[in-house]
Amino acid sequence: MANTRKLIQGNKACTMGAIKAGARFCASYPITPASEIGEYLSEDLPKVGGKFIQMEDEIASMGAVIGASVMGVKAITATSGAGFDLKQENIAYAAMTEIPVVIVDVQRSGPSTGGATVCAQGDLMQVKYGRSGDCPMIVLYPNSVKEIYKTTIRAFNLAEKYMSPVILLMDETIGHMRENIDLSEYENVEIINRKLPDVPPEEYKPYEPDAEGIVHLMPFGNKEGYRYVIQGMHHGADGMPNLSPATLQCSLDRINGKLDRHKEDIWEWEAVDLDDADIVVVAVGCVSRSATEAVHAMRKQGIKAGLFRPITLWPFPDEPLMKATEHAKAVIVPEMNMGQLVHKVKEYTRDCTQVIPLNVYDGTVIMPEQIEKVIKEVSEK
Amino acid sequence: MVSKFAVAINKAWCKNCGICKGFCPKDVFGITIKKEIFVKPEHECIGCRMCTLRCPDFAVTVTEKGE
Amino acid sequence: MEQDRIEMRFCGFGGQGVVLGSVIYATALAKEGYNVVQSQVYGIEARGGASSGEAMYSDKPIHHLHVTQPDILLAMSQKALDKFIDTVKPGGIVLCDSFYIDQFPKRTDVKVYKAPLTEIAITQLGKELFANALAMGFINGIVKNVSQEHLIEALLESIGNKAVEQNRKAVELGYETGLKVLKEQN
Amino acid sequence: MSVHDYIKESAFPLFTCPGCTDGVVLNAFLRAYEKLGYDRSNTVLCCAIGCAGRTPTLLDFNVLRVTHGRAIAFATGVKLAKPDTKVIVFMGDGDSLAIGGNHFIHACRRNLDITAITFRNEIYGMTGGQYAPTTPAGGIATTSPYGMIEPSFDGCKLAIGSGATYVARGDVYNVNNLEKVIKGAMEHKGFSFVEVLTTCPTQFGRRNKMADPVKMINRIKDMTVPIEKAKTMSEDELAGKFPTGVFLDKEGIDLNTRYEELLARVQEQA
Repeated sequence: MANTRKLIQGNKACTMGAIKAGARFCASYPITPASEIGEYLSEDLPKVGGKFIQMEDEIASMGAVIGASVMGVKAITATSGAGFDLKQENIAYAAMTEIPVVIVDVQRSGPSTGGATVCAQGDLMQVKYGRSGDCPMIVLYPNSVKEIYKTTIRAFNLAEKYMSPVILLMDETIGHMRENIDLSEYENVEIINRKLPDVPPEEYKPYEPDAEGIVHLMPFGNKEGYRYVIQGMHHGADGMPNLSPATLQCSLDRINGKLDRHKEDIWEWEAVDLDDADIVVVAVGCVSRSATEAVHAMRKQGIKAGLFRPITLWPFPDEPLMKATEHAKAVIVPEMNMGQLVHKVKEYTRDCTQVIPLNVYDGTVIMPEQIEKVIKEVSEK
Repeated sequence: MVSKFAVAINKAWCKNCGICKGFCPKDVFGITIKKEIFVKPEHECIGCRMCTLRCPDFAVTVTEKGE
Repeated sequence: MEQDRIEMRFCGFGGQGVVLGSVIYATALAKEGYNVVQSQVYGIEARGGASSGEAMYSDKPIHHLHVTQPDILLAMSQKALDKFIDTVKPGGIVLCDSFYIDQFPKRTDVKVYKAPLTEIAITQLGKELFANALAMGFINGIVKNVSQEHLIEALLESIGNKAVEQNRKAVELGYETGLKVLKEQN
Repeated sequence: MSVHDYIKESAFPLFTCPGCTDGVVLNAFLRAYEKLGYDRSNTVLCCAIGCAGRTPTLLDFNVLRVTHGRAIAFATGVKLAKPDTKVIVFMGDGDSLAIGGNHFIHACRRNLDITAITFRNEIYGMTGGQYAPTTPAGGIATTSPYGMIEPSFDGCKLAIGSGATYVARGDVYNVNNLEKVIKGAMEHKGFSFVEVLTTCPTQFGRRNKMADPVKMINRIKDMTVPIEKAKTMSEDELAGKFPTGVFLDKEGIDLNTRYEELLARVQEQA
């Protein structure tokens, strides 16, 4: 059998997934450890007729990708925590105006400049809560090079399907890692494109949702004569500014409700040895790989450990987590920060279940042995 | 002499800022005691249309009679 | 293979191309059909100090993120050797460029092979630049975990069309050096 | 067609204060647009926050109204995504010269083929009268109660220095010239910039003894001098004056043209 696997870097896999998903525009600003994404796209987008531009700052790059998407061109930008801070205002704009874009956050150690090449998982809360107002967000969090490729495609699909920005959260370690992977199974992967209006221009209300709660925004520059305003103020179905109580509530319900309503479609998670587990590890991103090894090692020693790994971080897969931890006596949450995911886990586990945080934030990745130690301690109690 | 131009103010849009009156070369516009701008009945509009260009509210129109 | 996963570390000083070396070797291992994870740890030490790249391979899926206990360590500088020698797995293999290293490991539980890689590159290939490709061949001459064909392919893929013949020669020369050292030392 | 065919009558009366001349600029833009015979299906208006930024939403166009200062950044994506689109950006002076200054100078440098119009009313109006980077020396604002001590920005000089290829100034007194320079800007291939002297009777006027909208426009009339005449005047005579007309109209390869060349080159190699 021919060896169809290739050694590919995580950040490269992201760009390959983006192009596969139909992205034809990228605007970005250099920042370690995400810079390779802009570099690869500056080389590869022109080959497929797409464009890359390095904007003057993070804010501008976020604005430019939304501008491109308004014209109907799928667009992506990439940054790291400190740059993500700057992108927030325009990410909120995309959420409010329901423009699909994909934003990659390859995390590094923060706050502030922190450590550019230091692995950390400090942005778990920022990607969801960093913006003003009740701003909805889809955040996906792959843990391998292959999964980055697949999840980038999924990020675009969800963005177009639900008319929402989607954040692809990554770890420095996975972004810079190379793994040999076979992508041939994704050759015919489903690519979703946004729905266009099904009413003539004179009847068109851009922000009138369909039965599924989704708006159909006609790309600007259309020849069919659809003319409307896209703007970040609260707006009614016609898109015009409107601050009436009914409109405000309606607009917040619409942008948040569409994700809530379709959460089961958006949720993705991995279960490792969960069926009879009485000790459940909940981990995301690179830490989940160490957790997988730890769980396998514990099973060999007869300890009933399992792993629940949210791949969709936001909206948080609360019901699946509750089910996964229903019979657990303890839940261990290893993460490379001072405790973020653990709060969500506590919220969605039974009060009688012990939730044990394992926090490493010295820049070293959490190794399987560190998780194994906690599992053993718990199992011996 | 009666002007051959009809001057109209869209009262719903006019904010009575007085710009049309302030720059009219023929004194076509008047102002009431309530500070409301109006078109004088017997005006001598020459159709320069500067009022329509300077009205910030798109409220003034000048048309040639019989147009 | 006796164990689940073989870990390799490539270290030296910044500019010797050890990270690139780890990518090349990982590519060759991938061509062999193994599951491969290549990675590197960045740091201020990457410039001038000890620089390091890593590769892991296995027949099974690899979840591990970083090399912790290398089975094979290539050291291209004294500083890098000193930094990583204690992490080598007992029974592991340590390969030293004796051009830059004169204090060799005192550990008795590892096998040490040495050759003046950089000197060979300078005297026989005309440039220190080729020491990296030479080291790749040297590793393979000792541990023989990839085919020479795959190693050369991997090297050429990563460097493009630059000095193809000399690089190919460097890998071959390194390989022969490895075989010779192995014979002499065993 | 008349300018009224391009406005959303349902959105009128304009939200602006009495005597605010933002609408005068819109009117001049629409006249220029109509004369050029452009197609609205090929046009995107970009704007952002503040009074000037809101006005285009009342026009019957595709309008992308974005975050404060970022209109040019969004417009960059719009223009690169669909190069045949006519993009006109409407900004306030704070929008373009303060918070959005970085985007402004880089769009000039790139010679992005869009038209940017800055409404220079010398104040932050919508937020309640704080000083702008254009507030004149000594000008009173809610954040300069003792008078403005900072020098002000000249948008035209900034644009010229940053690489724009068409730079002009108009004002709301000389509305025919305003229409002419906006028309010239839209016809131009490359980054075209028009700085328009406008008036804010409510926030600037009232605090600076000019609450009367007519008085404010007369001030603009006194402040401006045609470029041709300015060339004959001494530095002393020009102090405090704003030359109006076209400062610069030169050819230059715009970003999209360069990009199309790049695409052709890359795809030929492939």
